[in-house]
Amino acid sequence: MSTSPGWLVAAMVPLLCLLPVLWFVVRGEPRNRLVAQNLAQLLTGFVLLLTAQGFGRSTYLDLALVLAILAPAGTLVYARFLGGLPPAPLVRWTAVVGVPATVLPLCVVSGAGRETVKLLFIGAVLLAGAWVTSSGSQPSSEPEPDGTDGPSGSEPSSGERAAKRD
Amino acid sequence: MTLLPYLVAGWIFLVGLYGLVTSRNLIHAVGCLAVTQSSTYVLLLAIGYRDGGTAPVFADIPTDARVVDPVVQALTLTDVVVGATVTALLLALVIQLHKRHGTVDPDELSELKG
Amino acid sequence: MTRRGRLLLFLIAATVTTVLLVGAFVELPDFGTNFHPYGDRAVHAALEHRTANAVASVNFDQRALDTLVEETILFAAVLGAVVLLRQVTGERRRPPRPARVSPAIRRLGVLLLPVALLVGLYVVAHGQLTPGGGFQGGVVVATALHLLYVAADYRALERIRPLGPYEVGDVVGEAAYVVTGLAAMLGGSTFLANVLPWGTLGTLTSGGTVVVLNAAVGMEVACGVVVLLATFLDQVVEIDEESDGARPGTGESR
Amino acid sequence: MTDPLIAVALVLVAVTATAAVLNREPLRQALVLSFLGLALTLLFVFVQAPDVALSQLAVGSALTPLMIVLTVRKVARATPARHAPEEDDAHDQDGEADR
Amino acid sequence: MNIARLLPLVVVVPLLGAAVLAVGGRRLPRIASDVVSVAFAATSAALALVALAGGAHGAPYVIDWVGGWRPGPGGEGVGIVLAGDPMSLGLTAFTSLLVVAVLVYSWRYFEEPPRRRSGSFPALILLFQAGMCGFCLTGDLFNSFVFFELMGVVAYALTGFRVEERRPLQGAMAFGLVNSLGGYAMLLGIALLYARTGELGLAQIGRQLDGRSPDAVVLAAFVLVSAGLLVKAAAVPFHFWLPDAHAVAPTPVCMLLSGVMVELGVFGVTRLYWTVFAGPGGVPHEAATRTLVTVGVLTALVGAVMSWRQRHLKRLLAFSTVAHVGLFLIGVGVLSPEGTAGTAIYVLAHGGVKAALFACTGILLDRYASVDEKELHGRARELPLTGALYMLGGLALCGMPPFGTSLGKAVAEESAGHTGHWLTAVFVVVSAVTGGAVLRAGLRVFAGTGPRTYDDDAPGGARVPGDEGPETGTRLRRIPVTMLTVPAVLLAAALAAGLVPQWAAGAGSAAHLFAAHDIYASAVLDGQTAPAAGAAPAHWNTAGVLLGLLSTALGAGLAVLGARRPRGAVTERLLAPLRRLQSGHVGDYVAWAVAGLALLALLAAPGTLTSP
Repeated sequence: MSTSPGWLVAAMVPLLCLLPVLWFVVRGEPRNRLVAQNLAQLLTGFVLLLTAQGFGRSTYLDLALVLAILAPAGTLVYARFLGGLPPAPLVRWTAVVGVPATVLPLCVVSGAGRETVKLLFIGAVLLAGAWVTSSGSQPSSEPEPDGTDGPSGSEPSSGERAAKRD
Repeated sequence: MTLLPYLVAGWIFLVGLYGLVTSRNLIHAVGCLAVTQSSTYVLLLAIGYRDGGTAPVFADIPTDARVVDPVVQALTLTDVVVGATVTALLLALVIQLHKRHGTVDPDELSELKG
Repeated sequence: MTRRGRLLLFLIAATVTTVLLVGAFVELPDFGTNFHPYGDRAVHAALEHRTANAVASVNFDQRALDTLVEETILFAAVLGAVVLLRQVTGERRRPPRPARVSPAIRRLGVLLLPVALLVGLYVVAHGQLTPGGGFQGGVVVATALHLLYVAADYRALERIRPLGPYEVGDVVGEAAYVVTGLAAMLGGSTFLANVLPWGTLGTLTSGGTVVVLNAAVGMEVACGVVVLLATFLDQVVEIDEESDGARPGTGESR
Repeated sequence: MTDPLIAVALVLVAVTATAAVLNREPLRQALVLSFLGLALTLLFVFVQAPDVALSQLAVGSALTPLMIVLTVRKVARATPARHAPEEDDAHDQDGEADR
Repeated sequence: MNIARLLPLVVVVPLLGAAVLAVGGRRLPRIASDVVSVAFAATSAALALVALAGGAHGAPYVIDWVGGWRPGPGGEGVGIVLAGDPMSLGLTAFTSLLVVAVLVYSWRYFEEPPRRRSGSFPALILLFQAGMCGFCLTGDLFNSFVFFELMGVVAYALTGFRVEERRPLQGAMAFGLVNSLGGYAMLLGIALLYARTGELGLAQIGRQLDGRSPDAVVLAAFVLVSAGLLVKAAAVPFHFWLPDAHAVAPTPVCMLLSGVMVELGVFGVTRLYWTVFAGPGGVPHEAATRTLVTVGVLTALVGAVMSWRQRHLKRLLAFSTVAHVGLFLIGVGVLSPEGTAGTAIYVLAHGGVKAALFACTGILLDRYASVDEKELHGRARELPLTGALYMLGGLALCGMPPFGTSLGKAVAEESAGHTGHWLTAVFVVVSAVTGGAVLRAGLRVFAGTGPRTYDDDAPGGARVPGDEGPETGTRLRRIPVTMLTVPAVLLAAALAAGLVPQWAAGAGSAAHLFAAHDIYASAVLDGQTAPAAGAAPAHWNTAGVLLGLLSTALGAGLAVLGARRPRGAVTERLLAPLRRLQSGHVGDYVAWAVAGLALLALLAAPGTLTSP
């Protein structure tokens, strides 16, 4: 368990990226807030992966694992109640570039073994979650009573609209 | 760095209180309460930190490793649970409050006076 | 008080409080201090009881009473929330309508649900070894079930979530914790004593009662959080007030 | 290298907490709280408290904001006309219609 | 079996009961869940009494290290200790007995419980009992925080139990927000103490502090932890939540909140001071006395004045609780064993009397769907028995000998008089005014004294008639025997507290042990038997009896005057600002709580920071 500063320095990159993302969560346009939140979860995942290696503690990977699983669930639930999730190329590209860029070097360092399997798995879940949530689903306009529509119920047309866009 | 974590904890506590005092919406107030509570997490964990220490989890490190204080972590865990439950209960109250009063603005909820 | 008066009072009081806190912080041991007498003893005690995760040892062994009360708080809060959010006279239920979900999301949900459940159980089971434990794992399991809500709709969720068993599970988890503690007493030891064999450090069965208590907490938290979220979701999705107010007499006059 | 990480995380936490308090619209606040949960998670990892980080991740960034969102939904739905604090939501829908 | 082993059971038995009810309540008929709940509560009470009796012989401390984590020779351990001394055991037993009384009283309550959940109300009460008993018994600071939160969470839910009504929710909300804040302040203080001493046990922290001189950390910790506990105790200016919550909570819950939970806050502050801060490295006695007595006097006066102003009976009783908490704070704040002994008796008797008064008010509410003094004017003439109990309670609250309230007041005020003679006057005036307020309302309601209507548009009474639903589902036509027996028994207990010499003697020696910093530490950590205390038992004396009679006469006089005369416009105007502070606005309450934090800091700082 020796700390390797290199990985910690690398972790600084996504960590510092969180600051502008925070700005978007706080001040961004309403529909971008959820995207920013989604991005923040992805970046947090990177930091967790990198620091687990940096601190030399493979057990910390559990955190990244749990985050990878909870993140899409959280985002989608919010999307349902907050009124939809616009397509987010930024999230998608961050995931497509960032996940391999983070996971693969980590795999190389940790060599073949359980840890690598875990890393690859976390990477896959992160990527899949980000891919789906960034593809711009519109569960908001589904005709569910818990959507954003008033108590009078929603017009079915909005649901059809959503279906068409899929 | 010797003071920063403590000061941050103090800042969060006070800023949460500020939010509670000036809140115009009880849901927002409950959120501010959650913020206030996070000051206790930060303070507790800052107190338990040890320079160069690692987590007191001996699954993958030797048993004589330099570790941080596990006690504050256990306390904080308890605290996190307490916070979540209090939040849940207060939000349940807010929902019913809104049903009966039609508002969640404390300025308009002033039946219990004098 | 007027809004300004309130703010003024707060600002004056907060200034004094700031002085109080900063004064104390300056005299505290520095951040990163080596002075942790209790912590050192706790680590020692954890290793003595062959519990690799010292935090779990503090939570479920050395200070097991704290955790018992903590779980009781959760239990009470769930009970309280269910009571507070009960369906009262004048409210009706309406069936949730089906939702349309994009196929990608549906696939993701279907894929993630079993994975998430497994991860949750893994976090509970390894509580005495790695970071995590009954509470964290329980929340993950509970959240995992709600993936079904995301992937399908509320009716699908309700089908796998008949609330009765979860309510019972919540109670059983709480009772199991208490009974484990009492069993130690019946065995001639003190309440919540770690009387089971401690095993070998680093194995899944090490830690004695830590494993049992961990599982009890995991069960209680998972069930409790499911019930808690269900009461909130019920309010949002199903329960409807007939009119804006409540029953006549207490009714809304605004 | 741990200290700079902790320092950055502390600043992040302090700023997020302030933002969470100053965001007076509950829906928006719920998202900021969720972000605060993530920031606290990172801070806890950096001060070597993975157990706490894990529960903060589950509770702070998922459970608590979710309950707040549900409450806001319930409250907003029950008062259609009078209190419509969800102007942001309206924006959301508008935004969607635009697309 | 060793008696100490029983100690955790006092807390655990109600927990089990709650679990049984939470599951069984879905199937069991109403009567069965009532019987089950009473059985569990009574078992816990019996266990507490056994421990108390066992502790009385020889070793007064009953110590149990939970999980068997007994500390090493230097007192260095990792476990949590449950430490029952006569004071905490006595309070535990009292709490449990009051819970039994409340459960019996509420047999007829909530005819329409939540569907399939007839067990949830008694289950919550049992959880409340577990929280309170644990809070009394624990010897660990963080553990006491957890029990504090348990009490809180259950109490918020119980306060808002009647969700069909408008006001309970609001009271519960203010209660929840302010109390949670208090809890977090307490936790910050605990963290500071942990940073300073590296310990969490009360005895260990106290011992560690002994070895050093006080500094800003100790001061801040004292202020923060005390603030948390004083929020629970509803001391001014942390008190605003109490009337809002107590006026609206279901009556059986009020009996517990006013009768014992609030007093536990005072107990907590006192226990904390003596075990942790009373040593040379803590807060000096003068500073502590200055803090507690100042806050106590403020609390007593505000509570008395406000209670006189109320016409909503439950709110009146709630403010009277505030006033009495002030007196208790003065009693323990003078930091003498005698003051503590007097306060102990006072707390017990007051708990009985206040619960009995709430019980009588509950009968009115369930019969007339109102507890408004003006609305009920003369209507309760048909309830002579309830009226008699109510008036007796009012007289006891004034401090009429030979009630325990009178004995406790006499002993406490004598001790307080050594610190300042004017404190004695505070005791007399405050108990006369709050008792007088209760009596005045009683005269109007049960005897129809005074004009039927009078000009009054106090906001406290600005209410739509009949908007207060009875808590029994339908209005009661006949008063159930249990609802009358319970207040009668409670009043009898309050009487016994003044008459049974053994109780007074017990309180004397209990207080002697309670107010002893070193004895506690060595009993808990070194297992040393405490030296037989040569404490003077609390006893009646002429001055005390005379002062008791004086305050009773004053109270009765005020009551008759107040009942006959409409109130004067001048006093109204004088009191208006005070009333306006009780605004029902949570933002105000939080601001005042922070102000209270500042006040405590300013009061405790001189002496703590400058002492050598």
